[in-house]
Amino acid sequence: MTTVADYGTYETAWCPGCGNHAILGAMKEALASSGLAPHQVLFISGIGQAAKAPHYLNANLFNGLHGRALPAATGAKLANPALKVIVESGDGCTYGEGGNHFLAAVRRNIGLTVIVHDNQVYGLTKGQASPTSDEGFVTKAQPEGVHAEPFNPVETAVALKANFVARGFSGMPEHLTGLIRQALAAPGFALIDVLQPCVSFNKVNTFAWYRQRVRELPAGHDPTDWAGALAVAVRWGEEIPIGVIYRGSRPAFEERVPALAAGPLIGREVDRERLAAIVDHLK
Amino acid sequence: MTTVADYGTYETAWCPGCGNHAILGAMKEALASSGLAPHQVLFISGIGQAAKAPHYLNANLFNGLHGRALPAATGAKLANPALKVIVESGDGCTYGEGGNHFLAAVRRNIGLTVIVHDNQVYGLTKGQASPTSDEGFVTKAQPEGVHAEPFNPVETAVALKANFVARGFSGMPEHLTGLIRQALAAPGFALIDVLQPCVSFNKVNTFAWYRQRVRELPAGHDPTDWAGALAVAVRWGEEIPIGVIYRGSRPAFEERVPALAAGPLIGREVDRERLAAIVDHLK
Amino acid sequence: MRDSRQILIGGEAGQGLVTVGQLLSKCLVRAGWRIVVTQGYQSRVRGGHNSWAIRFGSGEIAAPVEPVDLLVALDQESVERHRGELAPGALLIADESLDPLGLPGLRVPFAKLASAKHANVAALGVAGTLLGLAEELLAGAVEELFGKKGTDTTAENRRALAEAYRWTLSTNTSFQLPGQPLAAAPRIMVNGNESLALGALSGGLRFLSFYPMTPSTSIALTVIEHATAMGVVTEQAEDEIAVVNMAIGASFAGAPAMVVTSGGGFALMAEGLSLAAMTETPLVVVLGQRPGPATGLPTRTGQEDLEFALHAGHGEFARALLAPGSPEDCFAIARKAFFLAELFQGPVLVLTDQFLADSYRAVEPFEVRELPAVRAGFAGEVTVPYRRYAAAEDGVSPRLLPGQTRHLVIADSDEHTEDGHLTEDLEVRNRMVAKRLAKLEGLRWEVIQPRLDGPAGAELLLVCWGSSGAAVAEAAAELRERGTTAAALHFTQVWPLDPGQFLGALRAAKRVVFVEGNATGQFERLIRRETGFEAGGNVRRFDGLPITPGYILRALAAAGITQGVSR
Amino acid sequence: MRDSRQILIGGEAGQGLVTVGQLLSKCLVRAGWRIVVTQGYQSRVRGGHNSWAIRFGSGEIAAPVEPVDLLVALDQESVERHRGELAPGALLIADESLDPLGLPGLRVPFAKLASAKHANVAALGVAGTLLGLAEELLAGAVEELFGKKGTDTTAENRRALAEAYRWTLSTNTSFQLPGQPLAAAPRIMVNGNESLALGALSGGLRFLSFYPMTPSTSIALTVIEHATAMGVVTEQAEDEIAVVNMAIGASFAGAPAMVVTSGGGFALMAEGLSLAAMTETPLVVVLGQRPGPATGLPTRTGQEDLEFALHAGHGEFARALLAPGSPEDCFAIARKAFFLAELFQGPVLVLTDQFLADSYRAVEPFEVRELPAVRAGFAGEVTVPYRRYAAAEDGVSPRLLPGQTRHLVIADSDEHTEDGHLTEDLEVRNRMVAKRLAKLEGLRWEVIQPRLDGPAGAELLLVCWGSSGAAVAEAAAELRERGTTAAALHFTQVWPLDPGQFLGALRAAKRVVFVEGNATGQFERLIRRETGFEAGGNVRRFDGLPITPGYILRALAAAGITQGVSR
Ligand SMILES: Cc1ncc(C[n+]2csc(CCOP(=O)(O)OP(=O)(O)O)c2C)c(N)n1
Ligand SMILES: Cc1ncc(C[n+]2csc(CCOP(=O)(O)OP(=O)(O)O)c2C)c(N)n1
Ligand code: SF4
Ligand code: SF4
Ligand SMILES: [Mg+2]
Ligand SMILES: [Mg+2]
Repeated sequence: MTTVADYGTYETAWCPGCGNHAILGAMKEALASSGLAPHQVLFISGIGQAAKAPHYLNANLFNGLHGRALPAATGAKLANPALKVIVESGDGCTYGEGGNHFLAAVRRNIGLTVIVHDNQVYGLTKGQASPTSDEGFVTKAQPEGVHAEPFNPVETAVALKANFVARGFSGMPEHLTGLIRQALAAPGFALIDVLQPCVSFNKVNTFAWYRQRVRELPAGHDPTDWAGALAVAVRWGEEIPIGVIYRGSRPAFEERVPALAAGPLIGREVDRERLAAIVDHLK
Repeated sequence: MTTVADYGTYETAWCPGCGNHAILGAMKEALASSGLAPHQVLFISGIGQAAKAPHYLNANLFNGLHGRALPAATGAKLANPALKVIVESGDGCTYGEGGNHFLAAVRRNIGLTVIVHDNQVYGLTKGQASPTSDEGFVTKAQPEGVHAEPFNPVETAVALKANFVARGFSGMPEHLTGLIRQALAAPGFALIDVLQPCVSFNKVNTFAWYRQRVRELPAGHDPTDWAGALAVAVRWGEEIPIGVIYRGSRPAFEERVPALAAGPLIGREVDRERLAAIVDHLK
Repeated sequence: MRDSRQILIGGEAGQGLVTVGQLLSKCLVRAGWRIVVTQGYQSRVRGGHNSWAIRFGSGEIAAPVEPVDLLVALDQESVERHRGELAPGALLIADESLDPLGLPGLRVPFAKLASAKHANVAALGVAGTLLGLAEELLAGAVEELFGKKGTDTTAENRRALAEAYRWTLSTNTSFQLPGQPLAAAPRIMVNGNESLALGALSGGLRFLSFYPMTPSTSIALTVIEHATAMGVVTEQAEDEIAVVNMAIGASFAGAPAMVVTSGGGFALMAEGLSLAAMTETPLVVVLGQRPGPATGLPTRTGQEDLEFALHAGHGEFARALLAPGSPEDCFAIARKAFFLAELFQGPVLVLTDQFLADSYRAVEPFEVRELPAVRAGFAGEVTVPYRRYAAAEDGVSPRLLPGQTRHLVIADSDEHTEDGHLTEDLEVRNRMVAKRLAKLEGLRWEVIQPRLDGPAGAELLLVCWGSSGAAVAEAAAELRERGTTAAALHFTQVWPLDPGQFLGALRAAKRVVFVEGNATGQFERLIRRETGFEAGGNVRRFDGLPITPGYILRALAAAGITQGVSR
Repeated sequence: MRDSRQILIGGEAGQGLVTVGQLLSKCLVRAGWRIVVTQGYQSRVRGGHNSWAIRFGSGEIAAPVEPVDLLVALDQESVERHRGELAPGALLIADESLDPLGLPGLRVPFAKLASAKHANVAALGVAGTLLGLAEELLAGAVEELFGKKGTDTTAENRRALAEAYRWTLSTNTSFQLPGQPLAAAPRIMVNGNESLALGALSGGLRFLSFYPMTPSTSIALTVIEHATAMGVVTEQAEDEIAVVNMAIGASFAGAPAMVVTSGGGFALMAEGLSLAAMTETPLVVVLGQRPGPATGLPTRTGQEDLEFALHAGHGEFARALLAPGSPEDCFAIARKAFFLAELFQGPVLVLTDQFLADSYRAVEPFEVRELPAVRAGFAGEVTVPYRRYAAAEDGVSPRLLPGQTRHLVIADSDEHTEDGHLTEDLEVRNRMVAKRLAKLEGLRWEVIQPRLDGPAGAELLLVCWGSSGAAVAEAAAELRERGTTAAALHFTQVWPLDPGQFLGALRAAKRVVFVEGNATGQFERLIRRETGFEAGGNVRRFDGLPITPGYILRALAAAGITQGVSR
């Protein structure tokens, strides 16, 4: 049996009080309680404060480029669908530099568990606006405040029909652990956008700010109703819904690839007879 | 007075029967009837069949890279907001390679008129799936058909609150001319996704296919109602709404940039006294 | 000049010229001829001017040439454009409605021979008859292609062919063939891109990601055609950045991976290249060159991206650059690329170009039954705790695959410790830099020897790389026939270089001229950088057309390096 | 060694060490000292280990050095890490709760001098007192910084300073200063990035796009701070591809444009670079180097991207590569970059690095009142019909701006005709390639002469480029003091090169050693490629720290090139 201890405990490079700590804890809890052993799990991360998270637990890890975790994870999942592939990175990484990959990965409904530490700011580079920064958010790089409409990842993921779309809050780690467990169990693309206060560079969207606004979805919310889910997903501001917002049933991308019907690509022999026939056909 | 003749007539490199021809015609009509002289207009295009369009009329043109028309146009508009900047390119260019820029440009609500020739396929590279290809669309590159959820640009543009979002059809050029005129007059980001049959590589979404499905929005449709517009925008399939789906009233990005309050950046003198004061301040 | 003839079929895009070209080429191959196809097309789907030239003969031909002996003009423009390229005695095949501009040949009443839809097949029939191809041979090829379209079409095609045969024979026209076809074992007809795809499949390719881009798309399409049968996952990604990162992810997880692109797409992959190197992940990148900068001439050929490929990606790391000269090379080099990538755990680049990509040849069938394929990852014992980047003299640490054992595999794009976690320890940094660069030493042991064609110590040594190899060798041979001792030195690997393999040959020659498909002499200056060797002249082409023996000879003569030669 | 002292403040990120460092540096500058700041930090916001070293003196110091004379340790780790760097007679300033490990100095009762929140200011006070800085000077600087925060803080800071002063004086400790400060006109305190931003503003910058990336973000932040006042549009884009394409669009429309990035972001701009060249659009790109590959050591320094910068982008085109050696150079070179970009209508790259970016200096105030700025576009008469790419001997056609006249301006990333429309005419292609490459000739007329420091024909010539210039010059000076005739040759432009400017100097020296911040000797091989010149040795550093005179001297000694020197 896997326990949280199997995932280890490491010193982090994060600021004391940062929302990342609780997400790391919730992740380890969720992994252990899902019965996944470290070697069955592959984390793929980008670059940023959030993206350091998988360095602080025991698992396979490919820590790639800023913004490019999703394509790397897509490739890894397609090479070996037997792996539980988890993408963990920040809002800037996933929705900013990586915005195009986010759209494409959701549309593919590829079997990834995607945990975004959404602090509405670029933390590691010391506080510039991110795509999820609220309009008017002031930073040294945006001294007049952000002019753009914020990107709502949950809305986009529902609109493009990811199989599992949820929002969590670092200030509610048990709730978050539950979400991660469910996401790990869901086939296809699973997104959890996690509200994660950055105590150093986001003095607006603080723990208190989120705590005032987050609302657990009512028991009656039917995540399988797409239109209803979309109506919930567009909400942001004075009330921010958290929980499992949408659950779809599109087949996962990897299940639709004929070459994977025979299992992972790893260690297969080249079928030389078939290849010879292909060559022969060119005569 | 500007007439259609001012915009010239040129031989094109498009296939006979292609939906692009009518879009070119509608564009020239709309420009002329909007009273814009060729030198007041700057086209920015990418690479693809659609992206060739501005070569076939008289206007300023920056024909840039595949997928990168929007950022180039954003830069040009910010340098000189007095120019009427029109982006014209294909679905692959705008929503595929350029997907991240599309999200960002809409969110900025930058004052561009964006005309996308949407043939649901990569035409110039001879028929691969594009982000708007329907699920199951078969090509040589997707022999089992497209597995991804199609990207609905109209929905995304409404969701992210572009100021003007419309869909047109190359088979209804007068309707399209009207849309382009309105888009040219709208402040902020204006998108027209134009259904454009590719007679060479899309044998599914043909003129007949679109003609059967397109539905002009009812007179009662209120484009200023965002939620209602979003509900219309998500529709695709047996019925495809065309017309002006959404009209917002966010300020255009360029209006919010303090440095532009004094007009275009062109030809300004460096304010040396101010600069000297800045240097002095470092003592 | 080697004994050969060239047929050129010219017409608009969309006129079915590729079909005619492909069928005629196939039939020539089946009849026992060697061929060299040169395709010229524009960045449009209909209209414009396209050409499909087939050089054929029974000798060792492998270079594209200019002179045309039989011009099949599907439109008037083709007559006008290509009349200047006709060799003495050349014939024109054209519809009787076209103006032959005084050229000898056949004015064909196509409307009488076949319906407009089948005029192409009739043209094929006329050309085939002149070329002495059996009617059955042509009919067989046509049927293979159109067979599936239903028997009506088949019957009509059959009729068109027969009419064309009859009519052509009735004209009593004869075309002089370049000797006798070969009788040997049947050859396959493949172009550079198909060969590359087949080589990759035989080498163990399991994952291919791409974004369409001329001239490399057809590599992907070839793999896709066989993907299910061969157990390969392919994915058209949202952009080239996704392409390269997907492939790296797949390779990390254990699937030998390749990406195919051209200059602009490759530029977008530069960051990913650096990632592959830093994480020590095997990756094969095919860069099909075309003239730049930017969109440039998207359907033409060039060799302008050597220096870019050599330096693409920030930071310093080892890589190998291979540059096949023929479809046979494409096959072997694609295989080699997979082995090198796996052996040295990093990026290997294959530089091809539009000419080679699209150039069909008659090739001895690849004997794939005995060929080994790469195995991703390390299968032996590892020391515990496992460290992905354990110190290793040659820079190569045992690479386990995630999930295949209980050991954890940790890779990092930051500078990292041996166990793969990010570090800012500057001592570790120094060791890791040395480890990664040590691979260059290993790569040097594997360098493909450049091929010297002609005598050592020649008066004139022509140096070249990649797709121009055959043209340069043929130019040198021609010069030898004319009394100059000339030789050709052809590189199919351009990085790393092992000067011991070639510096002697360069120094032994009286004069060394570099022949390249670019304007700045990129290979020439790479050689100077690496060896200090100064070239004695150069021949450069950058107009988008392939380098031909004739081009080289004319340029050498114009530069006063050889006697003037008209060809 | 030039007479100077070095103070190093060490502590965790988030401990306010940058504030102390900045204030102390400012006060030293105001007191008349020259300074060289070396910042060392990690890729984290809190914790870890950071350092801020200030070398100061009244001579012409400009290089970073290792030995520390005064260590201000804000935590125990700082004592441990830096004790090895202490010069003979060095002092330690640390809280009494820390273990001084036997080092002489002051064990300060910070808790008694100030509340925890103001301990930094107290540390500043202690150090300032030892350095002989007037209490009023320190107080003034502290007030400027914290003033806005309300009078409570100001008062408390004032009190902390006073206490620190009193206490320090009471210890009767003295610190030996490096001579007398300068009395001359007040200098400004700027680092490389700020100078670059100011130079760009003075040169006519109107549009800056960027995506945050260490070490270049602060260039953007400096411009942004003054954007409204100076009439500059700035935009943080969605990614670096957008960054470069936005800037090109803005420049095309008439706003002189610059982008700032580092290796990974630059890699993403490679395609855009090629676009700027093809469309002949002026563009200034600042590449702040840090060690790679991939994410590498994101907060450290290096010179690893020279070859990449030189070849980034597909296809062949002209560009210029500038590499400032000091904040003064940064200012002048940013200006020059704008002029070159406009004059030659294409990309100009400025290579800086983390060390220079963050290194504060005392600099004579830039005299901006008389400086001209670029004017985008051509203001004279054009021939009608206007052709954006009209033939021109020097490759430079009159560039009109769209919408500013009734002429239409048409630019194309495809190969194009003179009027800017796409073409597949291969004759036109040849002319356009020649036109674009002709600019390289013009650029050669504008090359910045490398600076020779020391005698011509020295026994030992140290060659370097970019930010290491001062360290190399100081090493050479030191060698001369020790009796070796040594000289330094420093390039602030690395492409194009004009061998006439330096080949004589290289040949005249008895031995030429290349000093570079990379592992493969990129500049050394560029010089060999361009001139055939063979270096007689090299000093390379790639651990992420700046090249110092001491590092060079030790490396030369270790290589047996000079006598061993301990420093
Ligand atoms: C191509 C590239 N551009 C920029 C950077 C610099 N960079 C590193 S992290 C980061 C932002 C991180 O923001 P986010 O993803 O929100 O993570 P956070 O630090 O807030 O957790 C940036 C811009 C980079 N490493 N690579
Ligand atoms: C970076 C890059 N990748 C790929 C290409 C090749 N390319 C040219 S056009 C095109 C697709 C065009 O599709 P779309 O935008 O839908 O335009 P259409 O031809 O259908 O009008 C592609 C992939 C390119 N020019 N540049
Ligand atoms: S900077 Fe913000 S996100 Fe980063 S560790 Fe600190 S609090 Fe967390
Ligand atoms: S390929 Fe399609 S989109 Fe392109 S011109 Fe032809 S019909 Fe139009
Ligand atoms: Mg963030
Ligand atoms: Mg399209």
